[in-house]
Amino acid sequence: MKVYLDNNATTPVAPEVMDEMAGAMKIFGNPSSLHQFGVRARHIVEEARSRLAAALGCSEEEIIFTSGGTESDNLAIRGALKNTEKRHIITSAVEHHAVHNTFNELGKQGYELSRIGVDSNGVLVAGELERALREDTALVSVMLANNETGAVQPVREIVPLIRETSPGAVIHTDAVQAFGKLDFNVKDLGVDLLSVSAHKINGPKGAGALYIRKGVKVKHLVSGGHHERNIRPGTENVAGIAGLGKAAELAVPLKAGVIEKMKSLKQRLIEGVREKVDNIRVNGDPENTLCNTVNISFNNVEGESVIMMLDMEGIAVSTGSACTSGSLEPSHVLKAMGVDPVAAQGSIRFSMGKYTTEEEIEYLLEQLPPVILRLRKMSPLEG
Amino acid sequence: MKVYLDNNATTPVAPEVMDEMAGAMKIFGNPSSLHQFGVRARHIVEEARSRLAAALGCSEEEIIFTSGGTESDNLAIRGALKNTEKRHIITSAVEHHAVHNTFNELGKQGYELSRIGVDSNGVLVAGELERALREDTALVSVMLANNETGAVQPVREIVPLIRETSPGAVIHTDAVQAFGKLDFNVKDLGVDLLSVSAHKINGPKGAGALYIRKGVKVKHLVSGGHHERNIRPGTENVAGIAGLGKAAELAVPLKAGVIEKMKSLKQRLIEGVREKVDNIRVNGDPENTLCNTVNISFNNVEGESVIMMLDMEGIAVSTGSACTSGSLEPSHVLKAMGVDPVAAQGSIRFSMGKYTTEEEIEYLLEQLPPVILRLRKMSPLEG
Amino acid sequence: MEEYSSKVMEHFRDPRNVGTIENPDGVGHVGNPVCGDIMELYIKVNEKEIIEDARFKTFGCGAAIATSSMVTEIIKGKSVKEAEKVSNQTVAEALGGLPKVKMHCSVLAEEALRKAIEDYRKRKNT
Amino acid sequence: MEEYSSKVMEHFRDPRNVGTIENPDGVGHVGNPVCGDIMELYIKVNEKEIIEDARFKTFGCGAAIATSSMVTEIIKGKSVKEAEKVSNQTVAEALGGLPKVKMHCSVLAEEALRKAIEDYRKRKNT
Ligand SMILES: Cc1ncc(COP(=O)(O)O)c(C=O)c1O
Ligand SMILES: Cc1ncc(COP(=O)(O)O)c(C=O)c1O
Repeated sequence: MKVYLDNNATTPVAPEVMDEMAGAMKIFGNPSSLHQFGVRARHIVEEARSRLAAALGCSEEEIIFTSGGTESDNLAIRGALKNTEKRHIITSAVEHHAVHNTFNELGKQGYELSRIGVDSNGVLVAGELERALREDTALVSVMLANNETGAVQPVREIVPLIRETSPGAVIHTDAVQAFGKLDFNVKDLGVDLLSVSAHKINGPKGAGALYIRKGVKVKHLVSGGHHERNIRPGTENVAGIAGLGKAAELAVPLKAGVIEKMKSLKQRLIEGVREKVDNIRVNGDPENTLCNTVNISFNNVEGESVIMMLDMEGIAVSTGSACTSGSLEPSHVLKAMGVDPVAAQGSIRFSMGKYTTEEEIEYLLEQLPPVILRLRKMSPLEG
Repeated sequence: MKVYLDNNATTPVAPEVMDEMAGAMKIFGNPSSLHQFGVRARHIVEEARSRLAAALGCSEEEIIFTSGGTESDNLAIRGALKNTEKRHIITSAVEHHAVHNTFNELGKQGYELSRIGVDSNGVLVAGELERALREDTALVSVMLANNETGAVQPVREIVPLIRETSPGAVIHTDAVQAFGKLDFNVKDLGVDLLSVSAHKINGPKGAGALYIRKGVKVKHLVSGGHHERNIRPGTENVAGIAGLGKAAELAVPLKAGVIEKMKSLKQRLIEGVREKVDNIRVNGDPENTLCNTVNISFNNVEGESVIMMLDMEGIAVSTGSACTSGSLEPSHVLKAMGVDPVAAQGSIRFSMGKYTTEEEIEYLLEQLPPVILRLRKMSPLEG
Repeated sequence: MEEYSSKVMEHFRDPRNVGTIENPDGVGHVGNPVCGDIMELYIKVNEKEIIEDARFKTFGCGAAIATSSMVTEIIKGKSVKEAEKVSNQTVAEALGGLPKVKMHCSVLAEEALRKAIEDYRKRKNT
Repeated sequence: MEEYSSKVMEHFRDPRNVGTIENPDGVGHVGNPVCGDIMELYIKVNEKEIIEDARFKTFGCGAAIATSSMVTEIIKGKSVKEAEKVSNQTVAEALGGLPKVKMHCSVLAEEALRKAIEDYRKRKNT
């Protein structure tokens, strides 16, 4: 049996999306060309734009297509800062590396950073943010939901705080993990910039978008032709964009009750592990994490070996984020939550997707306890 | 009849490439993940890397995947400059906007630019380059073949000149148009950095690569995870990369005699137009332009109206580069060649592809003369 | 680029009133070939100040040709006074709109019309 | 990340000599759980200075477990002197190589072995 529980790393491409992309690949014109081949390709891009706009609750002109979540995050933050002289920027301590490392680099370039802490559940401490806000704050970037723990951040709540104290600040949120798993729309959130990535919503890898609220200015990071209103030059990834549009349409939250289904699987997963494995800690408050994400520390074992043993049984899970797999540093997210560093070494993320079944969770619950037992028997940390 | 003669704007995706991508899309894991889903996706990326390396004549570690030619050009130029204090940079007057506009921006940021002119055939004047080279030149970027005229630049010849006078300079070439239409390999060329794009070689749009010669340093433009040796973070566009790899394999020059075939079609095209339409000028020396590209100025008519009328007959051609379609500025390339500005307004690029047939060229030669005649009858510039 | 309306395409495909008028009563000549657009508008005006005939020659893009064609259609049969009220907006609207980057073509058509009427007045008064 | 060799996978799947030795002649304890790796190596040495038994307990990644297993296999039956010559390179090679980012695991195994032998010598001399 194959059980894929690593949907926060990436998701299977939906068959509908594959069909859409196969169709788009045949319409091969360059969307910038004047002739009919070009016009047909342009239609594909614009149809995808309107699907994504509908899913996010914004207008078409507010969508810029990119090569993925990482580029969207960088374009948002670096591109917005190109339009201001202000040098104070704020983020949370639990951002994805695309935001986290961008802030690190900006810090080295002379920007003044405030990094807001989180509580033991991984949720931003709003009071700390309030104290950090200044009149000359240029930008605030706080993710909508965390990739490692699924913790949902109070973005909607902090927007008015920011607007009050730092009326000139641009507000960005990385919604790469929230999109399709949390019911939101950009107008309600009130943010200026919002990043999404296709491959987290059963779309293709290498396609993403940035919502840019009308009136907010973002300058391109790379130069070239006039594509995407000169904010993102380069011939458009037409098939990828078509896939993103279709995936967004399919993902509109609550559609087909996927979220409800995942919630009940999540509850079963947590209960099952609690029942069958002792000496664990569930990281994050299950009531305030994404419907699909469970992060558990298994004391006295190391995460990679758990992944490998489960992999031998056909089960795919992960430690932190996929892009640090094979890295030696423990997760900055769990560290910020105050998780004991040794326990953090044994933390596993189970992330479900829209194709996850009850059967698969039961299979996991069968296979997991002996794996932990075996590794604990090998562990010098066990009594 | 549909005749696509705009292959320098973009090419039809080869059926073999579509199959490759459809297969890759099913292997949906994240290449950074440790489990078997991830390992299989990693294999796809690495197989594509070795195909591309074979086609370019370099080793796998010298290939970095990007989202296209524009990003490759920007990454090459901006990324290399991040590793030097030197501020003098050189380029040609006929680069694609991805390079041209990058240099413009660097100029605004305080870099000292030398822009080397071309002769009436659009070929770089090597003597002018020689005079511009300095000991403190940081970077030289000269394309391998031009997108508008197909003019092949003497890159191989200028590399030793540059090495002699400016031993510290990084040498970049934009090979987006040359790849697959010109027989070259990166070792012979001797350059440090070389850009390619999948959609110009019957691959997908939104995938490209940068060759980085071993030992040459390029710093990432966006921050994120450790993908692509931290030079290009972001989850890999696995399907697009697979498509690029397959397209590169199929494109290896001279394979299947495609270049020879195109050369003879090109000759027929030029002869046919010369025979049937008077008052024209072939831009560029046909002996030193890409096998697939013909650029002709039709005096006293304006290019867009030619495109539109041919489009009504099912024929796709273009004026300059696709990314400036709809722009009002005349081509900087033709201007640099000293083409009369009015004649430049009536310049049409015919660019063939590997699927172009003799029949299609004959159809063009039937349809084109009456279109030019009709527009000239409308033109106040005709006597 | 935005697309052309079907009306623009219709006038581009089959432009009305192409050509010149022998012994015209007014000629408007505008534009610059370096910028990619030249329009010449010829009018024939009868003694009742009605524009009896209008013709054009244009070097330019699809929109330039379509606006030239449309402006001749609009003014034919109109009095000079009425024709003077025709603005670039009128032409663009009659064409079902123009892409933003092509609005300057309708401005050119308006200018050509003004110049032709000016020329007509000058000739009349001499 | 590069992939593990099949030998690494074999030793990870089925590690040899897991456990402790009662009354060992030497114990090596290395690593730090915060960095994600701890190894404990136990040896039993007979009067001919031959390592009769070797066992390990490891907290760590796949490579850490496989190198622990491999090092015990390598030294079993060897004299202490011979065992001293076993380097991290030896272990890595015996495993068919290790991904670059995992080479430190073989270093850890070497260190655990050195410490165990040191400990054995110390005990003997007291
Ligand atoms: C929260 C978050 N932000 C950004 C990214 C980066 O997106 P991408 O992989 O499309 O570059 C990811 C996923 O990798 C993510 O989980
Ligand atoms: C010479 C040249 N360089 C760069 C590019 C940009 O490549 P891409 O369209 O993949 O961004 C193109 C094509 O558009 C080109 O012709």
